[in-house]
Amino acid sequence: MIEWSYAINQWKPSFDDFTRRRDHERALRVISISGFTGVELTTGTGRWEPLGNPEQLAANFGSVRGFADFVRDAALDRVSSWFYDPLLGFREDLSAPADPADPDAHASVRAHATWFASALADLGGQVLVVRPTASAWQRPQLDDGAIGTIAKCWNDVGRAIAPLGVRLALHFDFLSALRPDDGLERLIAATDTETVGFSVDTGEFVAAGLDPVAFIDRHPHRVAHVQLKNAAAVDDRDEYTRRNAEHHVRKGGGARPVPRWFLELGVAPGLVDAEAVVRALVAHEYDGWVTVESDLSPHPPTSAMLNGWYLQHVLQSIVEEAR
Amino acid sequence: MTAGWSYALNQWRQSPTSFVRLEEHERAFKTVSAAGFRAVELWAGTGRWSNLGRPEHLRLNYGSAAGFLDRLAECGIDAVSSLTWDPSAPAAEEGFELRSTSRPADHGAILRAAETYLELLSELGCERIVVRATEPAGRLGSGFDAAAVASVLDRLGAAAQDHGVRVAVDIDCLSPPLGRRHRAAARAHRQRPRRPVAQHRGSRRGGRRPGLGRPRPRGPHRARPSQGRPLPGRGRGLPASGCGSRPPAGERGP
Amino acid sequence: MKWSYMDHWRSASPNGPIDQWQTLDSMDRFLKQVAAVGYDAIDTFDHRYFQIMDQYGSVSNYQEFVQERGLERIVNTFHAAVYDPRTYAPHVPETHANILEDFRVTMDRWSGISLDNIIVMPATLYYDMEPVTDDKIKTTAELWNKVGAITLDAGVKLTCHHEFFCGIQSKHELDVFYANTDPALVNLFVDTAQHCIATVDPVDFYEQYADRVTGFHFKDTRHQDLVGDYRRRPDAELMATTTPKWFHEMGDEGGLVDFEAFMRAVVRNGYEGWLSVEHDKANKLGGDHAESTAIARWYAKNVLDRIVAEEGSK
Amino acid sequence: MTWKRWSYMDHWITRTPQGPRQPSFNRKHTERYLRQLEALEFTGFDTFSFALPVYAGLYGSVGAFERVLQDHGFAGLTGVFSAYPYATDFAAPHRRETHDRIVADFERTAAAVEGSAVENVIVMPTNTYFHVEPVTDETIKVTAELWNRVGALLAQRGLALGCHFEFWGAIRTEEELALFFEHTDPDLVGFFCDTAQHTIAGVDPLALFRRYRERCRGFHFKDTHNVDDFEAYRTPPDAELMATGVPRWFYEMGTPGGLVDFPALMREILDSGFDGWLTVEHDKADLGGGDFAESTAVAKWYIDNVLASARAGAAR
Repeated sequence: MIEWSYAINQWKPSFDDFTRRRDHERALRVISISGFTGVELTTGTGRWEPLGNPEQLAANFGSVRGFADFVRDAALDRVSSWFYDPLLGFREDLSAPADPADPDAHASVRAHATWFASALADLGGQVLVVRPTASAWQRPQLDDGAIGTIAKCWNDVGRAIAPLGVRLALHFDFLSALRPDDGLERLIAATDTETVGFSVDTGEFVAAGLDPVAFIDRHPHRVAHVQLKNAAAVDDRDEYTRRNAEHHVRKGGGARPVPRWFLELGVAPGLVDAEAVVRALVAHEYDGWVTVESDLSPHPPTSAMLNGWYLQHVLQSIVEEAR
Repeated sequence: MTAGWSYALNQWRQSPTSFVRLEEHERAFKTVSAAGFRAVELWAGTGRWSNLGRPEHLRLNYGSAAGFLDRLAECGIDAVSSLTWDPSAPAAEEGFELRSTSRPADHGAILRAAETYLELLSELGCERIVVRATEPAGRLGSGFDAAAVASVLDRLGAAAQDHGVRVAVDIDCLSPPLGRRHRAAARAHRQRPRRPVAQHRGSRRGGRRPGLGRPRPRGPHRARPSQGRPLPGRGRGLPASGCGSRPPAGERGP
Repeated sequence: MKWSYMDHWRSASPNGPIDQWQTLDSMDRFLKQVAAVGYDAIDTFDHRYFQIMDQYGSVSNYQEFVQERGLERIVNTFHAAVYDPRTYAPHVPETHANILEDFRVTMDRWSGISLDNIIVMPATLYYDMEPVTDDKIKTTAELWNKVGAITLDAGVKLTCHHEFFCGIQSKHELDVFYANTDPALVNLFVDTAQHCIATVDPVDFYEQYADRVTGFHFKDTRHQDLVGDYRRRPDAELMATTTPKWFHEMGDEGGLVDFEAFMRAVVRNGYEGWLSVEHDKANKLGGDHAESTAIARWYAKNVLDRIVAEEGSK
Repeated sequence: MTWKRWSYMDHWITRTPQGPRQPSFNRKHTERYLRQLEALEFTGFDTFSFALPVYAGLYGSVGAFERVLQDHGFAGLTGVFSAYPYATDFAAPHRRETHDRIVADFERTAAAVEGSAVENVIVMPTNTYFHVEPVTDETIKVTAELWNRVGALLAQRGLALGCHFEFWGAIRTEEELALFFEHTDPDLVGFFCDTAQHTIAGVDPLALFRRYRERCRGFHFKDTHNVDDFEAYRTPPDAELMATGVPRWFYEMGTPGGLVDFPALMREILDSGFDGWLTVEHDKADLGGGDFAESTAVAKWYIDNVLASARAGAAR
């Protein structure tokens, strides 16, 4: 059965935005009224990221469960998932950025993943979505040894968090070091099929020139999570290799520049065929969360409502026909 | 005859309920002044929230035309350079009449409507009323009558002169093709050699362009044209530019 | 009297609000707007060093980019460090070595251009320093004396800017701090809004320490902290009970700071250096950095310049 | 029983490269706007009489625009709003010499919505207070005379006239309302209850609905945080946007500090057998950094999660 959640990250364009309780309450209500039943959190650190990690949730809502109540008060069922980026160091425990391609970082990755996963379990969430490794401009070549190191890290994490009732989903993005030389396929082969799943982010796949539907058909049993996002352009000039690509390409738009890489579902000139993605999920009897996302939105409420429209009036019928 | 640079206020009017409170006017006047402009251009409108666009609303909000000039002066603005007016735009205060400069039967109503603005302009010491020659081509259809338009503009010119105001005819990008001479002038404009306009294309290495970076003379007001040079000549009215101040120019960038 | 602008900025983009460091184009538009309304220079944050190296190649290249837009230079940098009692806290001696090294590296990074001041918040967040004792303030003073020596070697004055939510903000705490710092090494940077919020009168406070003042942030506020927001966990600046927006530009209605009196004091005390305008988080509650920057500059030119002339002729 | 017939009063600002705009300047932005309302499950759409030619211009005719509304799940165009805020020589309800012109305006409006799903023609019955002052029994009776005529012409076309009383209009107190309704034909001139406007004017909307239940045609559900106890209503040039010290009067339902008791009103409506549209209105929601999309979503959230539990006949 598919459940629909919405990613909260679009509400925070700058470090000093979206910090007050009233901002969070209104965002959760907009998500709820637009037809979603869950919310996906993302990684953040420091006092201006009250939803960024378990310690900040406790500091702002009394406890992690206090935040779970806050979510239910907004007429949402629960937190569906949490996106954990190990490459972000944490001020809470003064930990440094940890790249799974570096064996010395595995202990830190495992500890933080468990920290997030146990909080997620308290929130009723089921999927820890993680960034598998650094970006391509930071790690241009991933030989089989490096792929093996990354796989080992996530195999350990997968086993560590399974008892908490939380599935692991590795999230590929169009700037990832897994993009060249079929890195993603090689990582799938190197990881444990039982405990390591993958998150299909349709916008990131299309921007990277990959086909999300083909991926779902090829690896139906490894799809643990879906981020449904529309894309407006393809990085067909390999700008992802540029230094500081997060800043210059994802935010700055690269050389052209691309004004917005990601759009609301069903909005021109979108390139993601969301209906085909949902049909593929239904065909493979996917049982889990689909998190709709609209990163770097110029107007978060409108993005959530337009995505809500598309869910209610296009995607829902595809899911129901299959029942 | 005063000459110099003024700034059109219409860009602040983004929706019918915006730019109504007097403190919003004040902030716009101060921003324009701080940016180096010493005069503003008004635009005609209708309704209580177009309180700079109707003579009676402007007087109600600022007590009088003189009161408005005092307010501008307090904000560092010396003059109202001009007011743009579209005779074909319906106004509640005039019963929403639909008028056309191409229809002689409407010319009486157009002159009566102009009189309310000309009185205001003379009170404001403003010497230019920018009159839109015709309604948009889409509405005008095949009804353009050059002779009729010319006739009413001449009569407006005469009426304006009585108030110490000059008429400047405004052609904009929605105007119908007005005649052979105009089309020829437009073609000539397009073919003239283009002087590169100083716009930023990536950071400029190497020596610093003269005039930038060293302290500039601190006159009472520093004009800083960052692009192109100010046109020479004093007192000469400028030829009607291609695209008038309406519709507001799109923001540069993607 | 010359004015610099402390470079807080947001502008609208298809990706929502962005700052000026997003692209060369957004920096170009930012600098032109600041120059257009009559500021003579900018101040910036020294942690921008990494973006400067990435996008402009060197600090001096970036300053040249600034100068090409009609601004004279970068006058001051603000050293916005991430304070933490475990690693970087002026009242915790064990962290002093780490802080001193941080300043050595910073002064080296910025050696490519000449700066007047390096501005610091002289204490951690209040709740990280609580209870604030005279001893802790003395330890803090010792640290900044050492840092002042390091920056002075690099030809840059160390100057302290007291946020209302930092550990040294009440009048008593300020007096103890300045009594225990060496006037040759540690200076004062008066932020009109921050002191007003902390219920310390900016004019009186400035008059008391005028000879140690090397700069100002002219900004206004409409609220004072009367409910202890300054020690609110986890944050006082954005999540306060009193208001979602502490800071406003000078020259707007409802402000509590008496800028005319403040300006007279600046002239009376013969201050010669730069004056700075800052609009921290101006975009809250529908506000706008660009407009606030123009309005503040308008006020400086059309009100404060007149005060300077009057006071100067007395 | 949860109420299903919610309509939305057409106020919206959309973001464009040319700044914040009303969406009706092109189809793409208009349909993004309608999609957002449809996602919130609004099924009625009220607009302004002056907007009818704009939508007709965009889609070819008012009927064509109604079909676009129906494609988006709306019953159709369900209401039209008209007003003459400032008195002019052409339109001043308290001056008999302008009545013919006003009646002619409404004949045009009625014709424009011929065949559509419009049930209510909603009007502001007077000009702004300071253009009518002094307000006397006579000015109210002359005004009543006008709306009896307009009500009659609308009734012949199957349309209901609803009078909607702004706090800055010239009929605002309980006595003035009573006199107006006393001199208007209940079958021809209905009461349209704006929850915020009456609250600002110091009148309880719930009490008004109880008194004029039989002739109540509809509601504007919106909230306020202020009562006008400093005569903003009669202060030129305009009380709605330019009142001293109150830059924003209107808020969506459910905000902290809201003065209107919506659950109590909802119970009263469910008890009364009222079967018209309940209309959500967000007038000037963009003030102070506000946002139409967010306010509308948050208001509909309040309807589905708070008002829905207000049961008919539940304990008061």
